Amino acid sequence: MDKQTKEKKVSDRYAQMLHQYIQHGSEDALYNAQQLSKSMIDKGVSPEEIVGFHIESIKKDFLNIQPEVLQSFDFLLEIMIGYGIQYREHVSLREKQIQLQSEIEIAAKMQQTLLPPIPSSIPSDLELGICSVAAKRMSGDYYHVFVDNSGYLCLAVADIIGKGIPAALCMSLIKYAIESLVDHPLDPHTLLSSINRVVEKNIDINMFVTMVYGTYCFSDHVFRYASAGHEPSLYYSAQDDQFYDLEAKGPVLGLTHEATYQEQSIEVQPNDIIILFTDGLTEIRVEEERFIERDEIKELFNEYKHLPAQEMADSIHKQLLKLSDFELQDDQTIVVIKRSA
Amino acid sequence: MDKQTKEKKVSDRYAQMLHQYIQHGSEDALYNAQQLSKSMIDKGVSPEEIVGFHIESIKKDFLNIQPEVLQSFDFLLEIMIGYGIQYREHVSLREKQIQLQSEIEIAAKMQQTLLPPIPSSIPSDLELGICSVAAKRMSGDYYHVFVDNSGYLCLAVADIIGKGIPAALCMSLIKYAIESLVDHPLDPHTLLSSINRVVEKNIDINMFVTMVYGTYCFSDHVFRYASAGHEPSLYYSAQDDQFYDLEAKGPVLGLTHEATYQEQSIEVQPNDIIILFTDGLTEIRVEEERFIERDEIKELFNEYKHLPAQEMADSIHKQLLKLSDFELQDDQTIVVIKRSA
Amino acid sequence: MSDQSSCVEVEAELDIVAARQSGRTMAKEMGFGEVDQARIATAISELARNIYLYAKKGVIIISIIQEGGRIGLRIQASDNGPGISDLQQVLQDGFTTSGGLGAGLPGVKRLMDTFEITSEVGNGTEIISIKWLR
Amino acid sequence: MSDQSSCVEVEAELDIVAARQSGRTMAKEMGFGEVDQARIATAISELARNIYLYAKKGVIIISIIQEGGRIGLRIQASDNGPGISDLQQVLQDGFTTSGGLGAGLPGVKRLMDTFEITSEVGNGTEIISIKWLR
Ligand SMILES: [Mn+2]
Ligand SMILES: [Mn+2]
Ligand SMILES: [Mn+2]
Ligand SMILES: [Mn+2]
Repeated sequence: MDKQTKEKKVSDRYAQMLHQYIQHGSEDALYNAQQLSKSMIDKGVSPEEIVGFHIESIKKDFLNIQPEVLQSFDFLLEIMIGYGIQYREHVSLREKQIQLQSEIEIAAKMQQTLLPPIPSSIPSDLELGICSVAAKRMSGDYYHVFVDNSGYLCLAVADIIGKGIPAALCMSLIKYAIESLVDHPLDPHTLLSSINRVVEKNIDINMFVTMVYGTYCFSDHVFRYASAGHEPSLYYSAQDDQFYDLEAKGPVLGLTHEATYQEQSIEVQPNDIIILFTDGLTEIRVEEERFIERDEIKELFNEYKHLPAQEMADSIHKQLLKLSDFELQDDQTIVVIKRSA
Repeated sequence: MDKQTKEKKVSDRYAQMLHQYIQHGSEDALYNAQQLSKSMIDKGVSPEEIVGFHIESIKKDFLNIQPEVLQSFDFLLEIMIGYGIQYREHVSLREKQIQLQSEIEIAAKMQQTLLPPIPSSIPSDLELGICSVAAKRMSGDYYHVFVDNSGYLCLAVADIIGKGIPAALCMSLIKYAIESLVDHPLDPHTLLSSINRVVEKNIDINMFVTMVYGTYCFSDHVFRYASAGHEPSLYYSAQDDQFYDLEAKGPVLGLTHEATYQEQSIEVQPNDIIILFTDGLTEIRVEEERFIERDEIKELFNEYKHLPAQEMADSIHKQLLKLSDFELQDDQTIVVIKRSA
Repeated sequence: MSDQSSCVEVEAELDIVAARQSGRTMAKEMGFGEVDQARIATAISELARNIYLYAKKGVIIISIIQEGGRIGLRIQASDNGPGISDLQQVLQDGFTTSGGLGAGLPGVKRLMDTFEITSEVGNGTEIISIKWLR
Repeated sequence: MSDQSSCVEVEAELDIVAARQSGRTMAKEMGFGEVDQARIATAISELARNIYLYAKKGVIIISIIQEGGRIGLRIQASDNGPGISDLQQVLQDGFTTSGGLGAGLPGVKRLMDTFEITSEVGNGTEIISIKWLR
């Protein structure tokens, strides 16, 4: 069927249904009109064509119509031409949008493959759990874990300030920067200084990255860490039955060419827990308006601390997701390290 | 002014202009209607509201209108409700699109900073020219040039098969892969094997990369190169006054875990030229339907070979852009190396 | 005003028309303009059609509410049907105009002033949507 | 048909109206339907308005063409104005409905069947656009 015949068919249907409505004036004719409207939109009929159909139908149905009333339709038609342009723009914009979204879908999958697996060579007295979920399709959170040659578990958690596609590009930089640096393992504070130089050199001035980097020694159970403006990690001491903030001073990555980072350490005892995370965990609105507080996060951690590390990370995320009405405002990453009894 | 008053004002304007049109029936009233249409679209008035304005105006202007004609408008209105939904969807989709485009804009700028500058330590008997232009905002072409410690000019030109955001993410991987490998300079074929492993490990199975990698020795003027399924480079011999394809066998990157690459070399004489490029140069439609042929590309290179390297690269690109009606189908990258007399 | 609320059981396509009709009448009596009347009828239609197509059976309650000096028409659509598993997806802007569970809901959101949905898989769906009289 | 082509010099807003009118008349005589008449008038209007606003002076030539058994209405808009430096941007889908050089051109593209533009900065612009009679 060619375009002209198709159009004729649609306009005939319009005329017929309008005629029925005028004869009976009943609601079910308007219900049919609604269904017709949907099918015309599906077919890509634009609004000025609808007005055209209306004029044709009226001319046929009312041979004695006042000429001025008929004339008034030309005005309506003229106004509707602009809406027709908008409508056709919408159809093409929607196609573009679908194309872009499929690109973003692919890119998001690629991002997932950038995240490392949990290393298999962790001693049995240590447990590692990781949960990282993007708020939208593309994530600006990154984590890196690996066991180096000297028997250290190395962990990085980073958050790119900024979202979407630029953040994703930036995240891949962070990944390769870390990977190229960790060939020869470094102290946490030295590593952050090096990464800072890479970020400063390669990343747009308007984009910043916070990162916490830590090493856990399998033999003496000392956890050493440094932070580049990152959300303080938490340390649970089983002996004190209490959570402590792991603070370490240092500027966010990319701010200045040369930056120095404070390095701290703690001795981890049996049943102690270390939790690294991003500020997505605190970007939760509770009770309509208020943001969740760090103390409440601690309480939440406390509630789940008896679980295995991976379950603990997952449960905390799930609970926070529920609290935020299933709509994350920011990417969430939680890394849990548990030393067993 | 509240929403209601605003709407009243718009509907009054509609009524007034319609009234004028009915009285004089002249074209300039319709011209005014077109301007009104634009301003209403700017204001976000949706098409079913227009029909509403029309009904109101008609009721006022024609007190003796046939009731059936008046009734027919309810049908038109009902049909138009669906278009109103579409219209409002368009307004919000446009906002989303603007947001996404600004993200892409930022990401494209970040991409530009990933490209290295032309090295300053090239001997005076050698000239280097580079031109790399994306077809859309994000590029899937990449080049890398640097001078290593042993006095070699190292060049890579890569093309990601695939476009848009995923290609851009992939390009940043290629960059960091090359950068981490070139710390200890490698033979072209060894470098491609290493890069292949990185790509195979990190990149989605549906994404492939072609690359040509070459080293130019400043002392003996030997150019060694290997290719991973990349468009063959061209070598212009001044003595023969002829262009030769630089072929080298090897699979595209990311296809298999272990891949071996053939390595070739040529001795570059004074006035000789080497040109590395991507297939974007041949993705040009000429004379409506036909793709440009490689021989035609050679002719084009021949035409501009007397120019300094950078001008030669730029001129070739400009000429191809013109041939493709100023709409590139693919990213274009041209790297020109000229040995002077 | 004759009625303060009306309740239509939706089981057949005819009931959709009845729900539309009753919503339109109420909207008219309340003083809504013709465009808003048509919007309200369309919104009710979409909600009732969703019940008819996917839950088979349900109820549409249309009532007048007053709140903070404003008066509004309130539509409540309830069913014990299959429920919607991915609310986020269903409420996402219509890339489709027809077909599929909850296809018309983004449109209803755009036609009315407020829109709230609760749905549990296997336990049905309840939607409450209001249009304020300005 | 009275005329095979008509030429309107555009210098004032009144000339825009004259160009519209002459296009509409010709379209009607050729047998275009009312909707297409309005589309053609709007397209001519946009082209003439662009001349009036940015080139100050120019000409619109409307003619009937025949090609491969088809008949069409051809609009040619020419001026010696400032020209358009970034054609790609101007022809991009109108995130704006008004304002700026060439703002209406994407709309003209959508209203007509073919659209060709040549423009040189400092040397003016020529646009040729055709609507085929189906
Ligand atoms: Mn972030
Ligand atoms: Mn964050
Ligand atoms: Mn490519
Ligand atoms: Mn290519």
